[in-house]
Formats: sequence, structure tokens, C-alpha cells
Amino acid sequence: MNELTIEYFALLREQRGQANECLATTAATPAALYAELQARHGFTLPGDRVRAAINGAFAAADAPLRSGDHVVFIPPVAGG
Amino acid sequence: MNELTIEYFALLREQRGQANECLATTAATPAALYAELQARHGFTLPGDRVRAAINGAFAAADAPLRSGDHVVFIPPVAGG
Amino acid sequence: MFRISPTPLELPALRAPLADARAGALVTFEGWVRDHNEGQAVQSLEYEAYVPLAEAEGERILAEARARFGLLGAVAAHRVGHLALGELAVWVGVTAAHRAAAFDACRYIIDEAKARLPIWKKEHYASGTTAWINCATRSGPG
Amino acid sequence: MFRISPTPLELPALRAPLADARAGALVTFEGWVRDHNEGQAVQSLEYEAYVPLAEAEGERILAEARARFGLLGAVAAHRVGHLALGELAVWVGVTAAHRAAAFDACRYIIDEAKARLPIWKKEHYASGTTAWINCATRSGPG
Repeated sequence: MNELTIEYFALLREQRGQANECLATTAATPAALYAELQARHGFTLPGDRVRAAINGAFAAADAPLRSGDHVVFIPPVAGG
Repeated sequence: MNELTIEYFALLREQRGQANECLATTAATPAALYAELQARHGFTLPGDRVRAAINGAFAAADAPLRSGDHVVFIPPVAGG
Repeated sequence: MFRISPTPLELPALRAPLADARAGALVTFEGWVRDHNEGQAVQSLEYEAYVPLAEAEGERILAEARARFGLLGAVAAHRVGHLALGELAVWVGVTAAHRAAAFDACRYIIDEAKARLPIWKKEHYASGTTAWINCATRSGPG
Repeated sequence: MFRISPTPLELPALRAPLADARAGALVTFEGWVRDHNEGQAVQSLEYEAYVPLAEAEGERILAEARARFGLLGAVAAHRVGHLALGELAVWVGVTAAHRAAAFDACRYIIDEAKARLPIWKKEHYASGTTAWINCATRSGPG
């Protein structure tokens, strides 16, 4: 089990109803973690439209997660 | 004979030693007028590098000059 | 420097570090809150940022532009919070010896910033509805 | 509007007429007096203009840019007189709904202004000499 802190922004923050949470999870990658959270909280954004950052840096969807990591899911940015 | 007023700028003004003059001339175009003035005042700029304006508007080198016209010779501009 | 600011952007403070006797050109871009987007009347905007990553990625973009275009200076700032119509949302200023590099670099910085920074925009419409831009999941690609 | 100004250009006054709730982008260009040109140390500059024709041709350039790029606003000013290092010599500001048009138009205006306006520049060098730029008759094309 990884003990993670998770921070949400924008649409994800609103759909979660809060900006931060702590979580103990077996998810070993950002992709697996997002799938778990999406199922639990009903996030409308598909996983392939959400990027991840681990400890303040962009990270691949299959990067390894370790206990103590701070994970941020990044919805599509404002663009244009 | 045309009675003209002539105004000089930048290098031409310095080489003429004054900014304005009145002139009675048989020159019937800006090109002919510049050739006459260049011979008299020793302007270093060749005629093909000097544009003309008549009465506040750009004019062709072979445009007709009429008495009362205000003629300006325009050295190469600052550019870049 | 690339700053994320919760308070209004002040032009004199933004441009001050760009003064440089070697510079012949300053090009600036300002993004303003406009009263419409894709046919809808907009009343105000909210910007939200993941600040540490936005500033770090913003600094990377400025460093890329300095190296690629031979700039003398580059400064940018992005506002977050609730903005009214006409307010300054983003500012980019670059200096160079000549103007071609300054134009190209300014455009590069704002294009990359819009694409790469973790900053989100929520539009408040005259109709009373709101939308996070590019986060729609039904109306096609963002 | 395109103004030739014998007094220092004031940024707040220049940008004031560009405020527009429909505008999403302002791009500005500033030309500054820089301390060197083509390898020579420059101490100051003089700009001289044939004012009525420069303003009329400047207005034509702004009108061309408005039509061609769909601008919301366009303002420019050029300083004349004796300028010190770092002083603002020329300012162009354009507004549009989106930034691509604003960048393209701002560049068009300054490129055309440099090529077409009857404005001349005399450089004063650290060596004590001066030169009217592009008026040399011995050292090749200007």
C-alpha cells in the first residue's frame, strides 16, 4: 500500500468537492490511481485527458508511485 | 518659369545649410529640379535615392511641377 | 522570471527589469478578459493554477526562448483569481537588440505558456452558467 | 492614430484609446535607443520627420493593418528630436479578439513604418562623429 497525498484543481476539484486528500492505495501508477479515483468520485474527464505530476514535476502515466508522494492530476489547460 | 517653395530634411538640410527656400526655375519635374539643386549645392545623394513629395503627398520623379508648389526631397529613411 | 499572481498585474513593475541599454526592441503581449468566447457573452473569468509547477514550467519556457532567439531579457506573469472584463490576465515582455527576434520570442512564449502551464480558466456567462475551458467531455475535443 | 511627437512618449496616454471589452489581445512594440549599431558605440540619436506626410502615411499604414488583420484598435507614435540611450523612440500598439492577428498586425505596422515614413535618424557616436543612417553615398546600399 502507498500512502499518498492528492491535490485537485479546476473541474476535478469541483467534482471531488475538496482540493486535497490523503489516500492509502494499491495503485502503483498515476494511471491506475486516476482510474480508482474516477470510479469512486465520478470524474467526467477520461484518464487519457488528464496528466499527472508527482512531487511538483510532470510524470508519465505509468511512472512508479511511492509512499509519501504528492500527486496532482492536471485537467486540460486553458489553451487558446 | 515655376515659382516653388522647397523644404529640406536631414542630410539635404545640412548640406544646403537651411531648411527652406524659394526658387524660380524652368525645372518641370522633381527629377529635373533635384538635378539643378544638386549641381548648385553639391548634394551627395544621387537623384535615384531621393524621393519627392509635392504639396504634402509622395509624387513620381516625372510628375509635373506648377507654380506655387511646395516640394520636399526625401532622403533615404531610417529603415531597420 | 515567470510569476503567478493573485493580485492585479502592475505594468511598471513588470517592465522594470527589462531596461537595458543594449536593447533596441521590446515586444509585449497582454491577454485581456474579453466579453465573449465562441459566441457566448462572458461576464467574468476565474483562473486557477498549480502554482509551483506553473512557475517552474514558465521559467523553462523563458529559458528556451532566451536561448533560441538570443534575447536580452524575458519576463512574464499570469494572474489567478476572479477577473472582471478588461482585466489583464497575462503579460509577456521580451527585449532583444532587433525587433524580429523580439516578435518571434514573445509569440513563442505565449503560445507555449497557453499549451503547457497548469493554469485553468472558468468562464462565467451572461446566461448564469459557467464552464471550465477545454474540460468539456461531451462537446468534442478541447 | 499615428502621431509624431517632439516630447517624450507617455505609455499610459498611448494605450488609453485601446481599451476595448471585445479585445482579448494587445501586442505592443517599443523601439528604444540602443548603445550600439553595426559595431559602433552610440551615445545619442536625433530623429527628424517631415511631419504632415509622416502622419498621413502613418495613418494609411494603420488603416491597412486594421483592414488586413481585422483589428479592433491600432495606435502608433514616433518621437522626434534628440534622444538619449534607453529612450522610447517609437511605439506601436494593436488590439484584436485573438493574439495571432495582433502579433501579425503589430509587426506589419512597424515594418511598414520603418520603410515608408519620412523620418530620418542621425547617430552620434562615442568617437565624436555622426551619421545620417542610410544616407551614406560611399559605403554601399543603405
